[in-house]
Amino acid sequence: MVMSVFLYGLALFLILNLIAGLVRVLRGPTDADRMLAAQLFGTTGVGILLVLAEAQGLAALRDVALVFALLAALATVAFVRARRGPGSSEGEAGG
Amino acid sequence: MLEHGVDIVLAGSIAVVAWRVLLEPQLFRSMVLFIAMGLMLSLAWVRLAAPDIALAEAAIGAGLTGILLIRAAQTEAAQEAAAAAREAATSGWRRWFPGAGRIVSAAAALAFAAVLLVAVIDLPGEPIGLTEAAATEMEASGVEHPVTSVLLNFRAYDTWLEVGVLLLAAMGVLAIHRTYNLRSTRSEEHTMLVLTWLARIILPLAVLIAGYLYWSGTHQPGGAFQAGAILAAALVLMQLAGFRGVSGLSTLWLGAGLMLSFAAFLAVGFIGTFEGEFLRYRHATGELIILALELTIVVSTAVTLAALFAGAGSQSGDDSDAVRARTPPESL
Amino acid sequence: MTPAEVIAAAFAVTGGIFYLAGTVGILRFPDVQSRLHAVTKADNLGLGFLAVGLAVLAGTAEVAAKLLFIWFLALAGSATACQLIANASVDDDVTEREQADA
Amino acid sequence: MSSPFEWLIFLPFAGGVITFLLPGKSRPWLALLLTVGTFAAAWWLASDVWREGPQGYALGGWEAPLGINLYADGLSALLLLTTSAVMTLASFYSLGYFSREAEASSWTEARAFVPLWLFLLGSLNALFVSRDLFNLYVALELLTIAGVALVALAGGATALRAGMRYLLAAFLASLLYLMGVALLYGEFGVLDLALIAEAAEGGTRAPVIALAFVFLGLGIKAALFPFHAWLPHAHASAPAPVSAVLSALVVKAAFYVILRLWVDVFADSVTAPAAQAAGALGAAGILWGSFQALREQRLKLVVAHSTVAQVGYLFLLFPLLTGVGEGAWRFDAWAGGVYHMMSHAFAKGALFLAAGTILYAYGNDQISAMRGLTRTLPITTVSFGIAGIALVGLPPSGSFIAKWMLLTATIESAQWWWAVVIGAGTLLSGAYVYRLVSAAFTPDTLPESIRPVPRVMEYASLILALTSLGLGLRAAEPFDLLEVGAPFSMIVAGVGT
Repeated sequence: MVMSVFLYGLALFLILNLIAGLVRVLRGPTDADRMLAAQLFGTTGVGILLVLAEAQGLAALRDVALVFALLAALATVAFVRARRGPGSSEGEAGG
Repeated sequence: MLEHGVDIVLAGSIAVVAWRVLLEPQLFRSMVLFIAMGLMLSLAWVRLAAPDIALAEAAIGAGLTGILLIRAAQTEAAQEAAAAAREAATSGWRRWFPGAGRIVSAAAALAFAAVLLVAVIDLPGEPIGLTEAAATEMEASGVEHPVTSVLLNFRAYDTWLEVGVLLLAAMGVLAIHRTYNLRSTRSEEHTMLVLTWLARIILPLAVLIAGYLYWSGTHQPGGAFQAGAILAAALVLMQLAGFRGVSGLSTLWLGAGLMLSFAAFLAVGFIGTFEGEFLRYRHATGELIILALELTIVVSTAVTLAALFAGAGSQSGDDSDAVRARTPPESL
Repeated sequence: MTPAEVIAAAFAVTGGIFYLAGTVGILRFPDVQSRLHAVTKADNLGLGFLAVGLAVLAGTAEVAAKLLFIWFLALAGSATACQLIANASVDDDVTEREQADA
Repeated sequence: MSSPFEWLIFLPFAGGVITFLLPGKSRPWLALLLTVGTFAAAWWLASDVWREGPQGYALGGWEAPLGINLYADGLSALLLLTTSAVMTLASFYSLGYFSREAEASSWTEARAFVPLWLFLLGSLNALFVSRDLFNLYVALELLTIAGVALVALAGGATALRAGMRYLLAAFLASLLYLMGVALLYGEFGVLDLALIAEAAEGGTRAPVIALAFVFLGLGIKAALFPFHAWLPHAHASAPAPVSAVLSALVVKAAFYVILRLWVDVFADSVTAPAAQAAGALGAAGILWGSFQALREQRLKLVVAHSTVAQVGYLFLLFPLLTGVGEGAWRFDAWAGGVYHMMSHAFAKGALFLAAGTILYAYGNDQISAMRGLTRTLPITTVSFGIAGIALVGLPPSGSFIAKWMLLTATIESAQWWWAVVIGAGTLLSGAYVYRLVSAAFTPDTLPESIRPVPRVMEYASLILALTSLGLGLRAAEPFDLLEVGAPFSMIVAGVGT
C-alpha cells in the first residue's frame, strides 16, 4: 500500500518534470534547444514507464520502455540530418 | 488517490499540448510538441492497461512519426506553406476579427467533446463485448494471447485487409513519386562517425527486440506490427546514417517485401478453402500458420514503413518523370 | 516497509532528485551547450538510480537485467543525440559569427 | 473455392499482387481478364441469391459474433454486378487510354495503375458483401486509400492537391465512423450487423450520438451536401477511367453502407425528423450541384458537380421510408433509389469516359472547345447524348424508372415538396446536359491537331451509356432480384398493410 502510493507519487513527479520541460520547447530560442527538450522527454518517459510497470504490476510495460529507449534518439538524428544549409532552421527568439 | 492524480495531470496536459500543437505558428515547435504528445498518449494507454496499444504508439509515435514530421517541417515547401497559412490567418475579414477562427474551432471542439462525453456516459455500465467468447475459443485458435487470437484467427480477414491498407499507402506514395525503384533516392553522406556508431549499436539490438516482441506476441502483449515498426525505424536509421537501407533493394525485392504479407494471407486463405472456408486454420497447424503469418507481417510492415519514409524523401530525384510530376500539365 | 523496499525507495528518490536537477538545468542554464549537461548527465543518472531502485524492488535477476539493458540503451541513445545536437549548435554559432562579420 | 464469395475476394486481390510484382506489357490485359472473371463471380452469386435467397459465408469457419460473416442479398448482388460491369468496361477503356507510347510517363502510369485498380475492385467487393460494422470500416479505408492513390496518379500539382483534400476529408470521415462504431460496440457488444439489428429492434436501444457519428462520417464519404467540397476536383483531376469509377461506384459504396444501416439495422432507431433532415441535405445537394454544373467551363468539372447533385437524389429516400406509415410507396421509394444508384453508375461512368476521350483527343476539356465534336468523334458524341438522356432521367432510361418510382412515392406518402425538388433537379440537369450537347453539335472549324483516339475507348463509353438506357427497358429482373432479402416487400406493400 505504502509502496503503491510512493510509486504513483514518483510517477506523478516525473510527469510534472516532463511538463516543465515543455517550457523549453516553447522558449527555444534555437531548434537545437527544442530538440534537446525532446531528448529529455525520452529519458523521462522511459523512467515513468518503468515506475508505472512496477506500480500497475504490468510487466509488459517494461517492453514499452524498452522500445522508447531504443528509438528515443531517432527524431534527433532526423533533425540533424534534415538541416539544409546553415541558419535555415534558426528559430525566432522568444515564445 | 495518487493514481487519480497521475490520470488527471496526464489527461489535462494531453489536452493542453494538443491545443498548443494546433495553434503554434512556428512549425518546428509544433512538431516537437507533437512528439511530446505522442509520449503522453502512450502513457495514457498504459494507464488504461492496454500495453499492446502503448507498444504500438511507442514504436510508431516515438520512432517513425517524429522522423517524418521533423523532416517534413524542415523542407522549404513546408516553411512556405506555414508562412502562407499565417498570412491567410491575418488577412481579409480575419483582420477585423482576430482569433475568430480559433474561437469557432474551440467551440466546435468543445461541443464535440461534450457530445462524446454524453455518449460515453450513456453506455451500459457493465462491460459487455466479445472478451468472454474470445477467451472460450482461444484454445482452438492456436495461440495463448487473446489479442493475437482475435487478430490472427477470429478476425484474420480484417487484419489481412488492414495489411492491405498499409500496402496501398506505400504503393500510393511510390506511384506519386513515379518510381518503384528507391535506388534513385538521394542518400545521406557517410560523414558523421557518431551516427555510424549509433547505427551499428542500434541495428542488431532492434533486430533482437523485434524478434522478442514477435515471439512474445503468442502469449503476452507484443506482436508483429510492433516488431515491424521497430525494424522499420532501424532501417530508417540506417538510411540516415548513410547506409543503404530499404533503398538498396531492387524493384523486384522491394515489391516482394511490400507484398509478402498480403500475399501470404491470400495464399493461406486460398488453402483454407480446401478444408472449408477462406482463411480457415484452426486445427493442429494453427499455431504454426499464425507464427508464419506474423513473420510476414513483421517483414512487410518494416519494408512498407521504411519505404514510405524513403519514398517521401525522394523528392529531390532528378529523373524526367519526377520533373514532369511537378510541372502541372496545361489542363487535366 | 521491508528493508528492501526502503533501499529501493532511497534509490528511486535519488533518481527523482537527479531528474529534478535535469529539469532545472534545461530551464535555467543560459545556452544550448550548458543545457546539454542536463540531459547527458542529470537525466541519465536519474534513470540509472531509478532503474537500480526498481530492480531491487522487483527482486528478480531477470527484471534487473532488463532494467539495466534499458538504461544502457537510453545512455547510448542520448549520448549520441546530444553529441549530434552539440555539433549542430556549434555550426549555428559559427554561422552567426560569419554573418556578423559580413 | 466452391463459393462465389471466395472468388469475389480472391480474384481482384490476387490480381493486384501479381500485376504489382510481375512486369510486362500483358499487365492491362490481365487486369481486364480479372475484371471479367469478377463479373462472372458476381453473376454466380446473383444467381444463387435469385434461386436460394440471401447467402451467407463464415470466414475462417468462425461464426458471428466472434468471427466475421459475409452476406449477400438482392441489393448486394445488384451492386456487385454493377461494380464489375462498370469496371470491366473501364478496364477496356484504359487499354487505349494508357497506350500512349509517345509519352515516357505512360508506362509508369499504367504500371502503377493496374494493381491499384484491382485493389479498388477488391475493396468494393469486400464492402458490398460485408456484414460486420468494423469490417466495413476496413473495407472503406482500403477503398479510400486506393481511390486517393489513383487520383494522385494523374500527376501534377492540381491532382496532388485534389488528392490531398480527398484524403483529408475521407480521413476525417473515417475517424467519425470509427468513433461511432466504437460507441455502438460499447452499446451492443457485437459487431455483426444481423446481431445488432436484433438487439436494436423496437428502437428501445437507440444510441443516437453513435448513429449520428456513423452517418455523418459516411455522409462525408458519400459527398452529401454540404460535405461535398472535396469531390469535384478529386473526381475531375483523376485519369479518366479513375474518374469514372470514383463517381460511378466509390461514392455509392459509402451510400450503400448508409442505406444498409438505415433500413436493415437501425430501422426502428432512426427518427422521422432525422429522415427529413437527410432529405433536406439531399435536396440542397441536388440544387447546388446542378447550379455549379451549369456554371463550370470545364467538361470534367461539370460532370463531377453533377455527381454531387445525383447523390442528392439518393438521400431523398430516407424521408420516403421513415416515419410515414407502411404504405406501398416504401418499396417504390426503396427500389427507385437503388435503381437510381445503378443507372447513375452506368450513365456517369459513360460520361466521364467520354469526357476523358475528348480530353485525350483535344488536349483540353473546355466546353467551348467541344465544337465540331459530331464530326471528329461521332461515337463519343452519341454516347455523350445517350448518357445525358439517362442522367436527366428521360424515358426510356433506367433513371426515368427510378425517378418515376421516387415521384410516385412522394405523392403517395403526401410529401409533395420532394416532388418539387425532383422536378427542379431534372430541369437543371436538362439544362447542363443541353449545354454540353449543344456545344458538341455546333459546327465549327476543326482544331488543327487531334490525337487519334483508340477505338476501344469510344466503344467502352458507348456500351456503358447503352447499358444505362437498357436498364429502363429490362427492369423486371433487377426488381425481382432486389426483392430477395429486401426490407420492404413489393407483395406486402401491394396488400397495403
